[in-house]
Amino acid sequence: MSTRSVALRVRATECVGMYTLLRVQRGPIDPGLPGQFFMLRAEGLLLPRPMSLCTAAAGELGFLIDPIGTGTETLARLRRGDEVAVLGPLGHGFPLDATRPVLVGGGIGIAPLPYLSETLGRPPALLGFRSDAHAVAAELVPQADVVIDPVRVTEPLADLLVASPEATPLACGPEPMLEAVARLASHAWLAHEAPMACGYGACYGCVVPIDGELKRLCLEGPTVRASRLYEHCGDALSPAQARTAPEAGVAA
Amino acid sequence: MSTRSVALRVRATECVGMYTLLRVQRGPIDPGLPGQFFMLRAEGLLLPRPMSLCTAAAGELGFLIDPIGTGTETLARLRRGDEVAVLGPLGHGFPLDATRPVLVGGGIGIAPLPYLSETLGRPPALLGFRSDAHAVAAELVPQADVVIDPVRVTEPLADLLVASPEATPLACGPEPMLEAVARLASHAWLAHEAPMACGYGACYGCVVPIDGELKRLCLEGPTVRASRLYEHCGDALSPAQARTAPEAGVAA
Amino acid sequence: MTRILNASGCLDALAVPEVARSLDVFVTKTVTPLPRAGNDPVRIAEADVGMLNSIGLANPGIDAFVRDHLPRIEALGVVLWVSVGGFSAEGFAHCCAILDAHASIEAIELNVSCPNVTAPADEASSIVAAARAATSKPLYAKLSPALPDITAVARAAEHAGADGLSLTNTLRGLVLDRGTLEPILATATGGLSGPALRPVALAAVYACAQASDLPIVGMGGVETGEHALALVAAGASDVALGTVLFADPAAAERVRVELDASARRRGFASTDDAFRRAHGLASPRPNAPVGPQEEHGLLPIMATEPVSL
Amino acid sequence: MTRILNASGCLDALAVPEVARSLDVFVTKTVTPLPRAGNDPVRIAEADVGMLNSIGLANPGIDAFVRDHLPRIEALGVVLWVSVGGFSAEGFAHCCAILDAHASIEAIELNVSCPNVTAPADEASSIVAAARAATSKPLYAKLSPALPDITAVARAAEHAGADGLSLTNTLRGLVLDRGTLEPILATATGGLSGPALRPVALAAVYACAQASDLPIVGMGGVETGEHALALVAAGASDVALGTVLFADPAAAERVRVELDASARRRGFASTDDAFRRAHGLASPRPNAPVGPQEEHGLLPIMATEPVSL
Ligand SMILES: Cc1cc2nc3c(=O)[nH]c(=O)nc-3n(C[C@H](O)[C@H](O)[C@H](O)COP(=O)(O)OP(=O)(O)OC[C@H]3O[C@@H](n4cnc5c(N)ncnc54)[C@H](O)[C@@H]3O)c2cc1C
Ligand SMILES: Cc1cc2nc3c(=O)[nH]c(=O)nc-3n(C[C@H](O)[C@H](O)[C@H](O)COP(=O)(O)OP(=O)(O)OC[C@H]3O[C@@H](n4cnc5c(N)ncnc54)[C@H](O)[C@@H]3O)c2cc1C
Ligand SMILES: Cc1cc2nc3c(=O)[nH]c(=O)nc-3n(C[C@H](O)[C@H](O)[C@H](O)COP(=O)(O)O)c2cc1C
Ligand SMILES: Cc1cc2nc3c(=O)[nH]c(=O)nc-3n(C[C@H](O)[C@H](O)[C@H](O)COP(=O)(O)O)c2cc1C
Ligand code: FES
Ligand code: FES
Repeated sequence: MSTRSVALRVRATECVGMYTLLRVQRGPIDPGLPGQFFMLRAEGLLLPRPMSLCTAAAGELGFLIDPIGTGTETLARLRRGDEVAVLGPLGHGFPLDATRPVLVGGGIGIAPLPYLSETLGRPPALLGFRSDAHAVAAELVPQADVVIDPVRVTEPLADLLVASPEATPLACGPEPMLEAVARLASHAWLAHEAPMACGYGACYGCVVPIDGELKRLCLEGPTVRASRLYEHCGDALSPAQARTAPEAGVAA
Repeated sequence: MSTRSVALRVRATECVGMYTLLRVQRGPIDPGLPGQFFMLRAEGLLLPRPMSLCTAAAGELGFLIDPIGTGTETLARLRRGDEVAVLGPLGHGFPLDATRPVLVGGGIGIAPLPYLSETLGRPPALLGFRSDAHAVAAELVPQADVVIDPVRVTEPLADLLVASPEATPLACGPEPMLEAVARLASHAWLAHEAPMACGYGACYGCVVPIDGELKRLCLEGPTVRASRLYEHCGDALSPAQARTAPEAGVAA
Repeated sequence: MTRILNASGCLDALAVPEVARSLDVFVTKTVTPLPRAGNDPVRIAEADVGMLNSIGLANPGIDAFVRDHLPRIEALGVVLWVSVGGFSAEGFAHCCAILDAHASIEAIELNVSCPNVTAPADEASSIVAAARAATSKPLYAKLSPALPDITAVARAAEHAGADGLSLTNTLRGLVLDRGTLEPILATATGGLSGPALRPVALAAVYACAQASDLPIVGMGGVETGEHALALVAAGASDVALGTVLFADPAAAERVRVELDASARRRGFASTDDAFRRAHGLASPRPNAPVGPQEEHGLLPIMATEPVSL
Repeated sequence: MTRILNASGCLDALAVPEVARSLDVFVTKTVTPLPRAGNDPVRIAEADVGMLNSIGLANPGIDAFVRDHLPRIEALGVVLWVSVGGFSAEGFAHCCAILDAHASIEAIELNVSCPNVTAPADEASSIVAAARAATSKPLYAKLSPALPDITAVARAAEHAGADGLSLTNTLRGLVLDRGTLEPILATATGGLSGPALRPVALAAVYACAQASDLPIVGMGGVETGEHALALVAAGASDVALGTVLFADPAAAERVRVELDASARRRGFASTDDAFRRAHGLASPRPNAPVGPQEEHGLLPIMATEPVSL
């Protein structure tokens, strides 16, 4: 793990639907594995913010940002030439040897999927968005089937799992979506989220229940096997039940 | 007194020797009388800083700034188009009906003198500076005789007062200089300084001993008759004594 | 309706009547039994996230205040609160007894928390009790945030007869001269106000609103309507402006407009909604989507259009 | 020589050994007699001039600490202080007695000031006395800045046998969600650290340095060498880094270099000069003109040259 943050220049910021793709010069930084994350900090922020690596074009790091608060807005407002402090790669990425991987993304949860898709050779992907405007970001993920609210991404996933139960969902999205994915497949891998102050195990701020105990997500995750996060997952519901259950995932 | 600060655009900042002349669009602001001051605030400052009006060209307010700390550095770094919040004019200016006025300035204390000189029809002026580089600012004051450290501005002033004892020094400069001027002429008017948080009587931060009591300089001054500031002034020393007394003013 | 006050010691109504009139309530600088010259200068300094002051309760004393100042303040036609200080419960009571006779005074704020004079925080309840016995006017106890448990003091003040709380006074802070490393204030340390105080005052208001039923005047680093709304959500009935007035004497008007806009943008019918929301008391009505926040430019606290008065 | 420590709770040496090794002393997160899961999430939030945390002393408890963690920390070869917490004087003493047997521990910090658990501030002196009886290791009492008179507590700790002071812990603060106005932390209020704490910690260090002869570890909002030098001038022998480590894990090295440069720029032969200057104790030697300050760019706490480890 790198423990030195590096000041890098912004190359460009691009609108991708409702999100912003922040493209930063790569400098000496290793892009790491898909699902790993970086802590990003810009002028005006005391704390850095965790961001998944979205794209890894040569010489570049790309981050897809949903501007939902002060930190993400500040990062999304950066312009070419601005500096951003980058620390990483941090945490654990998705498994790259999963059987028949299927990428599942909800809203800004698609952030790690473009890099993951490239790395895995463009496996099938299911993406859910809350509006057409948000769904523009699906262009970043090859081979993606897209659903829009009120359709939920777990509906096509349930169908897919009926057809090939051995497929492994690699999912990132809002908590209710992750929980619904877990109900469908206890062997799924979920990229979880939590507010993080440091990203490298120093602050104990990012704990979530893992294996039934509060553990630091930045060290244990952010990708975690579904069965470690949710007690009643997998076979608790048949795919068919899951599709119609009221608590099934929303495409946020 | 105006109690509404106005956001004005910077027109230009110019180097004048070691000082910076900040030229701001005048907007709806009244330039007031020479010796009055304005509170200036720029991005990054919590509190505004008091500044004398230096020049009053048409449509413009000019402030001469000595960058000695965070506030003055921030103001001196402003660039064309930046915004600065301006409150004023505040306080009391120099008397404009003084008998045979002679302007006396030490260092950044020359700030109010260009506007004062214009208003009074270019009376004689005596300016002291700590170096040739600082003395460049003398170009802003017409009819100025300049001395450089270790010569003190009170030396030519003492000579002048011997020649015309009825002349009224209108002085601005560092405290030791003001005290030395007061010793030479109790009828002098002195523009005094103190840290100010508000400039309009709200904070009680700017008190100095006036008439033997701590009074708010922003309301009583900043120009005050020498005899109100210093107990033993005027005739306490003859001009000749003053010239050689060790505590005579320094040209800071 | 949330009222906007000035924080005690941050405005002289006689110097700027129009600013005093722009407030819903004018609060005087703290008045003590005897006149006080205050501390020697330097008395103020900007810290990087706030300001320090060591004014030291400079004031003319209660007798001169009532004789010389009060009639002139009365002539301004503002709603008036008088802040009272003292160095013993009797000192406070003495001032309250004198002020009790003046119908022009709506309420008395008891400054039991000035960090620039010996702080009688432990004695808050005996001070409130003594003041209570001396006047029938509403009494607001102004507390320090530098207490291990501010709610205990708030409750003690309530039991002793306070009608409200003013939260908070300043924290003790220090700023050194950047060049020489000497303390800038003549007293070395002084009271820290402004932005650094904001999250601390907010916590104090929140905790005291849960611990006591007294109305609260919230203050500490308020610069915008959003800051004021946060205090209201935390539990303040009214909001006072201190440090911000030094940079922006017209702040009261501006904050009032921004406060209304901030509440409206969230779909709150009244500021009570904000309080209920923050305290999880009841599910507030479905709130309109919160649009982009007030955008503050370079100079958040300035009028955007040049205006002069 | 001013040493650079981490602030307790702001670094896990086992997660990042190289960061722990960049410090002169590694201080553990507070260890309590029994294991604690800590508070529910959300536990951290950025405030506009600081950060809030409500970790709630999550730790494995003294027995698991000594059994599982200590041997692994010892293997890192760092100078080690252990921070101890408890909910009674006996709790503190119990931990100290256990730690006393471990030669690898240079000193014990007594956290008598965590704002996220019931704060036993009044009992500081009985805690120190009980700990004193339980160990011969140097004891640093870590105090809260939220005290009406921190010097009284510092003196009490000194008389009870403390060998040093750690100043300061966090203030209590609150941040509301900008959109919903609900508290962000699950516990509502939490400990405020970072820039807002800086002038408060500086005042605490200054006051305690005048009131007591104990060495002081200064902390609170230190981001740069200038901030560290200010603490040293105010009276700190050593300086600890907390919040800044979250943004800049390499801060220790950087601050050490900047601190030396800051002292040298002022012509100080040693950091003692800075202390004497701030306290007006002796006229320091003629100091070189102070040139322009460290210029911090957009991102003050980043390495200027891209470097990776
Ligand atoms: C490992 C990891 C990887 C991430 N990758 C990305 C990414 O690639 N792109 C991206 O846009 N975001 C990503 N996030 C989420 C992002 O870090 C947060 O949205 C950001 O930290 C919020 O900071 P803020 O200051 O903008 O919002 P805040 O002001 O902190 O919060 C604004 C509002 O959003 C809520 N909120 C805070 N964090 C989250 C969250 N994680 N999810 C939902 N609501 C939240 C808050 O409670 C609050 O109501 C990632 C998070 C983690 C832990
Ligand atoms: C009525 C009035 C008019 C003024 N007009 C001008 C002007 O036209 N041009 C101009 O450059 N300045 C002027 N000043 C002084 C100017 O306001 C101060 O230099 C400024 O406020 C200092 O702020 P700072 O943040 O830069 O320095 P700080 O960081 O506050 O101080 C830096 C150092 O300078 C010292 N210091 C602070 N104030 C003064 C002071 N007034 N004189 C000397 N040392 C000080 C401090 O103690 C400290 O050591 C005026 C002051 C007053 C009261
Ligand atoms: C210059 C100054 C003087 C003050 N004088 C008093 C006072 O006399 N009495 C009092 O109760 N509080 C006094 N205060 C504290 C304020 O009333 C207020 O509690 C504090 O400044 C926090 O609010 P703010 O952050 O908005 O300034 C003073 C504050 C300042 C800055
Ligand atoms: C996330 C976090 C956890 C903390 N945990 C502890 C702790 O366990 N024990 C303790 O004594 N102080 C703890 N503190 C307080 C710090 O040690 C330090 O006193 C405080 O943060 C001020 O320093 P700073 O402003 O540099 O962060 C913690 C602070 C933070 C931010
Ligand atoms: S983010 Fe700090 S410990 Fe995980
Ligand atoms: S500067 Fe505030 S009272 Fe004079």
